[in-house]
Amino acid sequence: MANANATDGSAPEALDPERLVWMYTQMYRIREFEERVKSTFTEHPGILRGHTHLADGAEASIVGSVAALAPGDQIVTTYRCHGYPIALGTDTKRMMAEIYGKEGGLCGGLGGSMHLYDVDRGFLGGSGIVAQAIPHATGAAWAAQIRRQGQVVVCFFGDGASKQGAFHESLNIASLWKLPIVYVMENNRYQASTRTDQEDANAASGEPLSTKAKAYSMEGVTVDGADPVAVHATLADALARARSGTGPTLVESLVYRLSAHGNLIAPPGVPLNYPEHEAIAIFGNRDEYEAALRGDPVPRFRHQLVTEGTLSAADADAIEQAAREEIDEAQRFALDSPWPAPDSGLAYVYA
Amino acid sequence: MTETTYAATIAATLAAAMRADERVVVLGEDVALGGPYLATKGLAEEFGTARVVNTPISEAAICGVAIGAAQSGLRPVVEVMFVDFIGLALDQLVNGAAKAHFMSGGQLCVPMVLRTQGGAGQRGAAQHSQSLESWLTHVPGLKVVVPASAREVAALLPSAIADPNPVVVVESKTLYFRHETLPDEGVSPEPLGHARVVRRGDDVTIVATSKMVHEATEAAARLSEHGVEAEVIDPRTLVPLDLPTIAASVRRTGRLVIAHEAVEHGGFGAEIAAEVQEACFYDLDAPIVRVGAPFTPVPLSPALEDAYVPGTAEILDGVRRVLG
Amino acid sequence: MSHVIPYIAAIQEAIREEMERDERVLYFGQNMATSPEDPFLKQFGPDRVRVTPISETAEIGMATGAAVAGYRPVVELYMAEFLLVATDQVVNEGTRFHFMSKGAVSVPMVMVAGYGFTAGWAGQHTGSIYGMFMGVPGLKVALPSTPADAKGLMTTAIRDDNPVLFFQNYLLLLEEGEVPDGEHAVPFGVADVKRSGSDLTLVATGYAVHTALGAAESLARRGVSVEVIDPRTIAPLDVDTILSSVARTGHLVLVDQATRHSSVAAVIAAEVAELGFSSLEAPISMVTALDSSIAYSKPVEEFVLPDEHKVVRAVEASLGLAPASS
Amino acid sequence: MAGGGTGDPGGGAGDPGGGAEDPGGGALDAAAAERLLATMWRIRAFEERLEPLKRSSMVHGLTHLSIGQEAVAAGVCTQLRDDEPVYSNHRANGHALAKGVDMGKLLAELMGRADGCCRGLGGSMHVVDVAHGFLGATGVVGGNLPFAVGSALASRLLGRARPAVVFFGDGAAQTGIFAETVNLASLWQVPVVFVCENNGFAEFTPRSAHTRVERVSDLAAPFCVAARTVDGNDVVEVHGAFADALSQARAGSGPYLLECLTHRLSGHYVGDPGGYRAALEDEAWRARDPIARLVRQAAAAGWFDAEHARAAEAAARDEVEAAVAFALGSPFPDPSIPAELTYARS
Repeated sequence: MANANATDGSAPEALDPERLVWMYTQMYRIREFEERVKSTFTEHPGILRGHTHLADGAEASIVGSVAALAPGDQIVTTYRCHGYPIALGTDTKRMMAEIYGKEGGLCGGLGGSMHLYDVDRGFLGGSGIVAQAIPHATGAAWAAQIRRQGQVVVCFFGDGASKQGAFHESLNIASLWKLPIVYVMENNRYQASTRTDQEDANAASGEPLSTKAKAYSMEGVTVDGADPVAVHATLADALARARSGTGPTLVESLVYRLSAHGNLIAPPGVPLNYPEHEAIAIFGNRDEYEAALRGDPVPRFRHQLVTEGTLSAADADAIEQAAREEIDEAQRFALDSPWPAPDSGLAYVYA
Repeated sequence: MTETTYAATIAATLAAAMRADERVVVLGEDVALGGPYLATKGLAEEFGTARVVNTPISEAAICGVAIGAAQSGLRPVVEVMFVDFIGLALDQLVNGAAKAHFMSGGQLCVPMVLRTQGGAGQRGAAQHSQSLESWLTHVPGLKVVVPASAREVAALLPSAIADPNPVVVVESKTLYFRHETLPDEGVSPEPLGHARVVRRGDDVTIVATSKMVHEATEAAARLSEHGVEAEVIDPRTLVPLDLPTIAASVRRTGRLVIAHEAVEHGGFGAEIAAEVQEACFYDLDAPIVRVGAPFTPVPLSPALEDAYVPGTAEILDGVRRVLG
Repeated sequence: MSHVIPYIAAIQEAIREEMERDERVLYFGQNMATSPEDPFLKQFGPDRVRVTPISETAEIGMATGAAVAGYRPVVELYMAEFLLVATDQVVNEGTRFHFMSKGAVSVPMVMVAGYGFTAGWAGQHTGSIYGMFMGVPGLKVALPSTPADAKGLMTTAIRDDNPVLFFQNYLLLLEEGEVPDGEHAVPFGVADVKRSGSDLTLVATGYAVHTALGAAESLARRGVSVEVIDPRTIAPLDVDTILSSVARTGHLVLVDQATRHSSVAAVIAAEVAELGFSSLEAPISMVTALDSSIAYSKPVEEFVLPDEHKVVRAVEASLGLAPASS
Repeated sequence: MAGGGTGDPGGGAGDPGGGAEDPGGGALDAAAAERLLATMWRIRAFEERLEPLKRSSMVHGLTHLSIGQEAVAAGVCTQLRDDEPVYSNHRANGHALAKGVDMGKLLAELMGRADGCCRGLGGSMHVVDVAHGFLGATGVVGGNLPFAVGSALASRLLGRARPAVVFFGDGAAQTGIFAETVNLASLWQVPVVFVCENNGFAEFTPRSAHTRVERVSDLAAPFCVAARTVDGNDVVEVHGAFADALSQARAGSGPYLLECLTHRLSGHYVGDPGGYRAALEDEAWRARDPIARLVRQAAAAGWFDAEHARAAEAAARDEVEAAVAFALGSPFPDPSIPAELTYARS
């Protein structure tokens, strides 16, 4: 079944305690996974040499969105794609092995960090090229519209992608055809190492980026992407609108990625690492970054649940311990998995 | 002698061009910050962000803006971060830049340089590792330069900037940090369209491009230990292609191996082979052999990628095949 | 049994029959199905047949997405040069998914685009740019020259589980020919010998097949027997049929409407020069467009393009014949 | 050589020469009204003559007519100096004539003759006349939009205050390059006037099949760009609106989008059967013919009388016949020029 961990609901009703705890669990698993990918650069140099983009800081947005999905819904993402399949229930062992380029990976080492797929769980993959998966998601939504089984596609992308033609063309068509799709723009304030206000006319004018929806006669809304409950509510609304045939929504989810855009790019032989966040490394704005750390959505959500009495501190510790053990196991599996046979790709050039 | 790198030479060459000619501007994603390979490092500090312009991720529009600016008097140097992204801007490059001079009956010129980089070797997987220069060589009106070293960058990039036509410079991501020594007095600019004979030899000709020039040189050194003297030629520019230099060599050696990193099928080697078999048919003692990547997307896994990218071993194997 | 219809009707017939056979086949694109009287729209309804805005990136990307989601879209892209607006989607997205997912995802889709040099369409609407797409692993490229092949290749293209670029030639659209009745599928990667001969092999693609056949006919009148081979798909490319012909004739001339540098002709020449070297009695020669943009003005356009006369001259040179007085 | 200036590789490009007389702008007086009338008649007469020339194969290739849309070209281009560049789209004849391209050289180009403004290499979709600041048409919808931004950016960097104008159709507003370009123009605040000729059709498809956004000007605000929609068949209104936009652009303001609602009275290209447009009432639009309308406005305002209007038509038709004679007298170009002109030489 698709999205085994998702709610069945199309209605944006209040989240029950069990569901809130589930959300925290997924957020923590994602954080642990991303930190483990990051530490691989120093602890196992040479294993990761590709382009790796981490989603730490966006966990609340990812999990709040995924929690609002119904069975059968599908998602399409960018190359910063580790978090979604974790929340959808994809095996973290096979994910880590794929990121390590091993035979036991989701795609046998042919895809890597930017190209994960888990079609059975509704994760249709993404693209390594900025914005180019937005039309793919739009096409999948067309397929869902024809199929008439009430499926919705959620398309995740970053703020930078909204300056690509593919964004403009796709949102126009989705609105015109009233496709069952929700566009979630995770605005993390940086396009690689350019600040959004340096590359976006709306941001430069102090407007929210959801303003862009007006150009397509589409609903546009901005939400605090560090608050998983708020994201869930916004997505639930947007999904209901999409499911009812009213049309798509552009959701701007404000997040702050806590790692740099991606790992350092250097020639083979030079050990790679994750540089400091652009706010510090390029703009010298340590205050901004430290404020973001203080607002880290993962501990913030734990604190909220514990304070509200939804989750005991001991249970929270246990969740975290279980996540660490799971990711330990995933990493062991990935390290132990053999390299694929050099000619193993030849069979997959053509279907 | 001065110790430098390929990337640093790009930055230094751009800086010199910008000092010499205020019409030269640089634009692209993150160029004011130096770019991911530091090939534009220091330019914004020296020339300001009016001439070193960071852009949104809008490859098509950036390329189009450069065309308009070139038609109106600037000499833009655009950076497209990976050649894999060139597909986003190909209409602008082909239908906009390459044809303007022709279609306007000679009135318009588009003196722009598009810098990009290709090649595998950094585990970038199928969308960040390709060698797509062959597409560009099919477009009349574009020139295509593939510098194999810091020396070639210093010699050819100024000529690309000075050229009145759109020129695409495809750099190699695995060469950016390669150390090299250049003469203190600098390297003089050299015209586009002239191959360089990297090594002399009479037994077999190896034509290699970009990173493969170094692999071919290594292969030639090993062959020499076995008494086989290979001539290694770097065409340096694919358009215009210096066929006479290649043909003269093949007429002497009777044998040709062509090596590039792109897929063999549909790669630029086919163009060289087609030209040479026509020009040197009666001098060839063996079929021309092309050494390139297999016809698959670039795999991510280090084990697969290492097997995918051709190198010295594959060139040696190609030479064995032409020597019989 | 067969029936005589134009090339474009043969293509439409294949699409219609496949849509009848398989309800997963979708058909959409620019400047089609705008009237409620459109036959496709009437027969298959607006779910499966739609007009789109001028948004090539979105059109091809949506076809990719719909294919991943289980459909088999055919997207009408109008002109080959408009593929350049969306090249990333043509070569770098759907073509990679099967590989990158180790087979978990496949992308059965057909992109239809017109090409070819026609009277005065000038520099941006005439590009025979199919050669740019033959070096893309994961992508197949069909280039039919007759109505029968057009129908058969389109049928195969729709049934194929990979992205296929289907190039239709503007000047051939209204050319009539016999098309077999009933189901007709032409396999990919199988060249067709359009005319048998023993003295020299001509390999021509798409529109140039007719140029080659015309030249072969006029050479036959002089007693020169020329074999004409049409690869029909350039990816996959049937090199074996060409090699076995060259093994008999020892002479090869390639005819291609595209500009010469890095053309399909160059790839075939390189393959044969390597694999058929010992059969060759003369250099392979290429009759292609000159390396130039296509001019608007008629005499300049004609000067640039390959024609029968240029093919005949190349054949004469390869065989060492004296030029016919003309 | 035909068509004015040559490419100037040393100077970077064919840069429109400055120093041309200022055609003036702003409020409409009798002289300006007469110029608008003359321009519209020149376009109308030229394109009406193209139809038979095309059908008799004297003009070949794809030829897109703008009959019925003349007010936009006239209202915009007649206010620009030669050094203020215009980028056009595939429907370029009217823009070219209004911008000052010589009619004989334009027709010679459309006939593929050596005296054409592009020596017969470009044709209808690729007209260029650098000397008059007509920097080019394009055959790819939307492909010309970023050129104008680049041109205006170059002017700023070279210290010349000089706006650029680009024409596009409503179909181009749905292309990705439109969004990329407008964002850049807005972000960098370059003086570009985007002039949309909204004729309700993108190629052959009505606008309703392309977007739910009613007006192209509605697209401006989401990009933080100022915009206005005018009746594109009222040359007085187009002239006034563009005069405002131009004076702001000359003063160095950011981009502006001017949408002109209009209607082409011919098909997408010569030979297009036009059946898809049967449902539309051409008659209603004929009543709003921009030329007839200006004549009525002129009579009311006292700018000129009906006799002057008839004389303008006659003069235009005479000029067209002279252009036909010039073009027919021009030889076809030497077939060797492709090799010469594929690359520029320094």
